[in-house]
Amino acid sequence: MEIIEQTRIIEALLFASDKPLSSVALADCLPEGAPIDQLLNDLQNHYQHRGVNLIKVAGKWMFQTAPDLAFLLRKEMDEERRLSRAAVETLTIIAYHQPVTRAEIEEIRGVSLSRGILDVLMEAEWVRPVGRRRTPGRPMTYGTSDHFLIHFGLNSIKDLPGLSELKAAGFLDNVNMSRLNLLDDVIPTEEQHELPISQEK
Amino acid sequence: MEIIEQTRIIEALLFASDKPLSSVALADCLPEGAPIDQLLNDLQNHYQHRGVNLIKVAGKWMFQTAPDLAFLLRKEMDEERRLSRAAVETLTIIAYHQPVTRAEIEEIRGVSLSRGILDVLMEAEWVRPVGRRRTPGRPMTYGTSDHFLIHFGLNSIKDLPGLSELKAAGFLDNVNMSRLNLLDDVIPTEEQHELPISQEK
Amino acid sequence: MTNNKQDQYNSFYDFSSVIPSPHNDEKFILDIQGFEGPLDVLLSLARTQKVDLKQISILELVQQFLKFVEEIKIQKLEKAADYLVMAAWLAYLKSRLLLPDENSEEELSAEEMAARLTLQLQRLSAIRDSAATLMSRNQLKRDVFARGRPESVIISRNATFELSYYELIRAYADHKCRKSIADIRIHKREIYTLDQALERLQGLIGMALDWTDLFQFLPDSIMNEEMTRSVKASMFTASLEMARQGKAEIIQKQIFGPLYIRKRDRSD
Repeated sequence: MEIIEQTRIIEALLFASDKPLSSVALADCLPEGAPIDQLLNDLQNHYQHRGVNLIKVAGKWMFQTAPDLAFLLRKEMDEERRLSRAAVETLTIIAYHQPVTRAEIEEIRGVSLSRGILDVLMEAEWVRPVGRRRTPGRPMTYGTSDHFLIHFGLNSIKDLPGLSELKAAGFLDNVNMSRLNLLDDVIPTEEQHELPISQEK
Repeated sequence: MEIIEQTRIIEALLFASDKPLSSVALADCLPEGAPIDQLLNDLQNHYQHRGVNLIKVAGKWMFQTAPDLAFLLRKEMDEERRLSRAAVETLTIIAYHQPVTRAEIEEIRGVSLSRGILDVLMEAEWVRPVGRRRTPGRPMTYGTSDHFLIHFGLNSIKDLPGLSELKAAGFLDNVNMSRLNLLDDVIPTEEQHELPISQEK
Repeated sequence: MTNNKQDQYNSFYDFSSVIPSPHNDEKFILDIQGFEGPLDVLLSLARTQKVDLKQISILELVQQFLKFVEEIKIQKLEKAADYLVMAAWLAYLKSRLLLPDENSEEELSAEEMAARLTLQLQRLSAIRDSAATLMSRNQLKRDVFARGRPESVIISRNATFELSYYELIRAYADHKCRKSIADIRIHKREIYTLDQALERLQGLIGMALDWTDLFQFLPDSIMNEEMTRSVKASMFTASLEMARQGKAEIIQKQIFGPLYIRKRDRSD
């Protein structure tokens, strides 16, 4: 095997590895007698002035972003936040039942909506207030935003699957369908936007 | 900022990420007016024969180990990740025929789509609903996602192998046009989709 | 119906031919478990003709399929149904192919039907080939690999929250599942509300001249036992409420005795 080929192998192994690799471990993937240290040094030189450097830590080798470009990397890893289960459920209820009031969300979920859930969903720009219900107290109603449609690649809210489609796709396998009222299975429509959903009460 | 410096930044960003990045997103990290496409092409050329290649998938850029080294790096898929033949076929039909309805998938395969197949493909995030057909019953249609393109190293659906041959042979024509109606007395129309449950029971 | 067809018809529904018998044991029995439906069987039979799918003999294919259906060991009737329906259709196609064309306007000609079957088999075959090609591509995390130690980059501006479409839909489905389990129905109880009682009592008390037994004021049309209790409770509460507001006086002369009520004017 040529030197070039051996270098390529080391390069690929180091790139794909989720931890630093020792030269011994690398040598295991090469033909016996390969000049592993020489190869690693050459590779290190090759990457010396590039955006990524080959470095040796605790006797093992790894690729790392060049120190002077570290500003490109995010300091905190927790930027990509995950939503709580309650938040995801609330989001789906808003998506399917919009426009919906806080009280209605609580009634559908059967638990009270803890503070902050709507805030998080609005912070994510997936949920927005869409108006006020013409009922006593004029409660605020919520709906999904364009951002929501874009994030989930939907053309319109109508594209969300209905109950029977969820069933057909295997999502509701453990459910006795007779208990789900399929007559209630209104595929979400945009028309619902204009209607006060007082009939749900 | 010099070209070399700009190249280093792109290199660092792409190298650090395990997901493809769009040229627009990369350009955001460079001074305005940076020749981003030129830089990406140069970088792609630089890595062309190395152990790691810069490739374009789903319209975005990403570093990946060179395909010819697969023999060294190959890992067996976990048992749970391995798709059944039915799932592979369904995935293929969705990829080549998209947007395609459930009824059309069944028509092509000649068997009803057993439960859980779409579920599995959607869980892998390879398949997703893409909208509704404007026919009676407004059935859901399915298509592939960016994840699918990334997983199979495709820049776009147009790059699917053999797509033009299948098209030339007429195999990708409207499924209903060649409907054989072999197994049903009533011509299955998409209306059936409205209540897939009733027909499955 | 030709004799031949009659024979086939019989063999479809004569289950003695599919239940294993000593004769059958020596035969190689095909297992339909390995196949995904009749079309799958037809395709694999067509391939045994070892010619281009465009040149397969439909007639021969039909023959093979009918033979296959006769030979298979059918364990589950519902699984067999598809095969039997297909067999019936193919037998029909075969008879049409053999008989002179009747020139029926409504139906497709036999040749047209055969051509369509061929096309459908070719299409399935093409999809199978494509599936194989697709799966043999270098797949991420199997053949080619992304950076193993990704470092988080600043980009990704608009995706601060990670939530996939699948997770979204899954959440709604889970919600529905839980709802369907926790779906307890409690019959709505008919009640006589306090408001109703107050209204009634205020109206009637003005008409009574002297102390009157509260229960004289109960509505006449009480439907049932449960409602009676509700009415009594509400009327009693209403009387207390009126007394509290100074609109009525109540007196009870003995324990468990009748409650007497009369109107009280503020001017008193």
